[in-house]
Amino acid sequence: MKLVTLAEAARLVEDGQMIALGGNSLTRTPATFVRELARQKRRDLCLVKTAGAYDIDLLCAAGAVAEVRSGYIGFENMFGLAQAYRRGVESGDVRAVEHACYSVIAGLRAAAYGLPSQPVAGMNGSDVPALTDFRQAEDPYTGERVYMIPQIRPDWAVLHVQHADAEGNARIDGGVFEDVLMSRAAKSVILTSERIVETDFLKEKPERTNIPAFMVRAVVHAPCGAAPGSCHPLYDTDEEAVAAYLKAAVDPERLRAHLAEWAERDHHPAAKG
Amino acid sequence: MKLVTLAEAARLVEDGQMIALGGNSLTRTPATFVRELARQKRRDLCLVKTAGAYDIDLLCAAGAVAEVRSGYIGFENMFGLAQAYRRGVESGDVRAVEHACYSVIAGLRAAAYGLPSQPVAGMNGSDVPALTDFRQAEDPYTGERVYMIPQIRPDWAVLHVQHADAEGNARIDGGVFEDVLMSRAAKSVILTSERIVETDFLKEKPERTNIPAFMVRAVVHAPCGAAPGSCHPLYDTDEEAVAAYLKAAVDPERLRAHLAEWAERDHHPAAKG
Amino acid sequence: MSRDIQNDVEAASRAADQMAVCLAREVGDGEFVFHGVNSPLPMVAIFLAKKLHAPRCTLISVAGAVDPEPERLPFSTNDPRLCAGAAALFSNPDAYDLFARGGFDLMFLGGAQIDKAGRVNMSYIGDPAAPKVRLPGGGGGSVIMPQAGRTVIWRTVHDTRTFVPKVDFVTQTGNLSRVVTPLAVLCMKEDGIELESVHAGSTAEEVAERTGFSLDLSGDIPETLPPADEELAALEELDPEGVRYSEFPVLRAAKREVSI
Amino acid sequence: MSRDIQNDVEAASRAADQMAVCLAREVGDGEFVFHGVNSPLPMVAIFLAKKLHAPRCTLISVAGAVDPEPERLPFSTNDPRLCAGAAALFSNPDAYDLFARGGFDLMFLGGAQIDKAGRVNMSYIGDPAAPKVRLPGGGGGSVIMPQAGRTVIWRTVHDTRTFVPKVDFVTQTGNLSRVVTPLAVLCMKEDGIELESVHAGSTAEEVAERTGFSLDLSGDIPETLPPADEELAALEELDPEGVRYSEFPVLRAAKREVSI
Repeated sequence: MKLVTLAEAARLVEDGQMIALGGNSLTRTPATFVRELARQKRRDLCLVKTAGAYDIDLLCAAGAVAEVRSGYIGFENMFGLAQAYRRGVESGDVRAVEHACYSVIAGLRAAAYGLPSQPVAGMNGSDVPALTDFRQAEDPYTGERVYMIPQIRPDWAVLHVQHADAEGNARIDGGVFEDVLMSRAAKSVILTSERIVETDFLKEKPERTNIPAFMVRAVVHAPCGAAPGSCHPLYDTDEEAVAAYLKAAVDPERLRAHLAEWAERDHHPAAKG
Repeated sequence: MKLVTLAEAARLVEDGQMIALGGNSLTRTPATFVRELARQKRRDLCLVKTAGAYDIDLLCAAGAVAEVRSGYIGFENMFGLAQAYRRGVESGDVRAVEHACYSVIAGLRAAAYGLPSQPVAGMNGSDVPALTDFRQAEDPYTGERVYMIPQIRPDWAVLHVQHADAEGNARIDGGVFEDVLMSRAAKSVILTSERIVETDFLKEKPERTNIPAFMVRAVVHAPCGAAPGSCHPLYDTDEEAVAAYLKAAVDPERLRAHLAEWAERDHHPAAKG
Repeated sequence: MSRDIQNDVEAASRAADQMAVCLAREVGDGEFVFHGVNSPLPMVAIFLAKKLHAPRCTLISVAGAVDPEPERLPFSTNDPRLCAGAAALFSNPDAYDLFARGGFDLMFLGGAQIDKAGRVNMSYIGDPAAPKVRLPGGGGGSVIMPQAGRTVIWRTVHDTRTFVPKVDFVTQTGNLSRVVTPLAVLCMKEDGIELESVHAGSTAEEVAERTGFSLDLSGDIPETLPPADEELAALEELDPEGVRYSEFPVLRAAKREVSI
Repeated sequence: MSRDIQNDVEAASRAADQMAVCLAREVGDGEFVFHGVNSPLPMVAIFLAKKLHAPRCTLISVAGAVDPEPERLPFSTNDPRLCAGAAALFSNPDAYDLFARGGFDLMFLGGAQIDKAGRVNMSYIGDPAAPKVRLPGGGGGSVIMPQAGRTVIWRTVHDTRTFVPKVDFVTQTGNLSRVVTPLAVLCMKEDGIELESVHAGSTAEEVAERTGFSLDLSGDIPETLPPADEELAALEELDPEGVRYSEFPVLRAAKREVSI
């Protein structure tokens, strides 16, 4: 039984640890979990994500972040830049480790494959490798010089899914993005899940289980756990709530209010563990 | 519409090409397709598979094979060694490119990732790298020396699946083995399928589509297309038929009889294209 | 709404339609094309191309599906509704791998700064070590741009802050084909970016003035083929909610005003 | 059945039971263990361990599932029926990756030749360039053996063709813990493989004679702990069809004779 409360699961994460966050942009991100980390005042986290928005920005706004390794952090046109992330980087509080989405994937692959680094095609002509100190190796067959991305081995992959059992077997509906890879690259996995299902439900179609229980340390029952983002096919992005967050993010007082306002929903009564 | 007859699909494969064969050992292998290649007297093929049995052995028996890249070729205890493969290698007719299953996977990954070679952990102390000329590269971060497996980019991945539509979208039930990776590594894919389904059936659960149509050149309707091997959940291995094959494989005349005997089943009337 | 704002709104709407049509014309039938996050105009353009001249192009989007058939186009270009009607999902790692093995003919990328040499900045304004502005980052751009068959950059402002002599940081470069803006279509030549055509309502001189590097205006610069009636009708049918307008601040503001 | 054959059958059956039990005892509770293709004894042993002392061990098999609960054990160890009752499938590339990042405590591997230094040949008898016998190959062995927490080799014949001074080809080596045969349990010490215990019915001298490299017999070599009644009962319940016997030619022949 790995089913625990949100507060218990968030306490597993220690200051200074590296966390890969599942989902993409405003889609199926572990928003409830991220808010709880902020409420618990976690500090000095290193966040890993190909394309992030609310999750990364909120933790930056809360002062929880030392470093972000990502390809893209921003809200889309409707909302604009990720202001808290931007401010954090510009002030020097947050170290932006410049990546392409694919180099994040390569770094995660290196970890998943037990390798010190993983080659990646492309990046020719870009200033990204020099800035981030991506080094090249010579291919021993062709002599070609290829960029090697150093291993990214997060302490935790925190993933929001639609279905999980109490042991941690998880099924994702819709796009998986980098979630499956993150589960393999990380030392352990924390799941938040829309539904807690019987294991027998997953046994009917074991092909659809994306994450096997043995990789998972904790499971939290978190209905609407990706809100204000979307979670296919259950709910769409709540655009007003995202806009409200963006106003809150610029001011510590209003951010506290935002976190407090969501606390009741986040600590869902069903999520007792 | 990519639905064609077995004979038409097999004619796509040219002498001397490299083919990755899906499934594993006696499970979900493209047996019908392999027999048709033998009947069409294809020559000088290079076969790629982590763990093969009937499929590789039959093509060796038929004189269709120049090279095999694999980690394991053999029948299990009930049946013993793959005699035709063994004979081919021992006589020098077939070049055995010694691999571990994982180095086959690494070579396929190199192709799928557009890389000249892919590092692989392990192999320390083994004579395999020296025999096969797997070279090392120095990791640019740790200085560690890692074996790099050169790209394996088959001309075709030939995969037997349970469900495919006429366009080539395919769903696999049960273990996928290296099939999904092979579909990405190969230049193109030929599918044989137990059932030809409506595309709408796959649209209900697009998460379960393992191979998207755009990768696929041809689809063959091949009920029992993995026999005498198994195809979950439809049929188990026909042990008597495997034993009969092993007797036939030692003699060209009896092999011809084996191929003729299966021809009627293979050219299933439903498989008109 | 004041007369001035109304003029701006009309100009921006025309520019958005012209840009959507120009981007759609880049898509060849049978080609493989990808769009990423925050890419409303390319998304609309690809569906427009599929509807008109490129029915057999294959779209893979960051939302994770192959050739989806969404009931309506969402404003977010990685909205999960963009997987609707697809027969196969396709994860982002899978899509990036397909780029890496040369499987895409065409990619649309944004650019905060673009220079004459066709280099694109999506990362930092100022010194990356102490940036004036931290931009979102290039997403997959730095690996995609050298790998895509060709890349088309779109940008909804055309000014000397965007088109600069030298970008502050090269996020991505390579295989640049064209740049589409509200004023013009530029194209990559041997010696760098040049003006290819100017949209109705602007002039080559205006474009040159609003471009921070030199353009060769000596030849005959044609007018961009304006949207055909058929194109406009298809666009309206495809995108009745005006997703293509969402990249223009003046149109977002106007929409808010109208809805109030 | 002749008296001689009957004696052979009884001896082989006892050896198979002893080997299954010895292999099962290698599995620690809570450990991660994998078995590959053509591995009936390890497969039976792992399920036996799960039934007895290691209920919380995690089995991932080449058939592609995590902790399956098959109704009956199949003769082929990558039979798809070995995925029955699992809550998650796990592909072979995924399993090899788990080895590569150090996720497995224990692996069982076969060996056609084994030498004193703990090197294992599954590839060639004779010169690999012109082999006398082409063996099946090591499967995943050459990457797995250096990566598994420990490796246990099992072999159903114990003779000087198997245990050789120097293997003709090193398919795999590293992290060798024990070797289990019909006669004995051997273990890897600092200076190479030594005899740990001898099964009932054999002697240290017999083992030494049938081993092609020297074994130190100076100490007290204990008898292998024979199968307990509880172990035998569990084995019979788990494997009524005798999958564990299928690796012994004499038992396969006997089974055929009986079924005729």
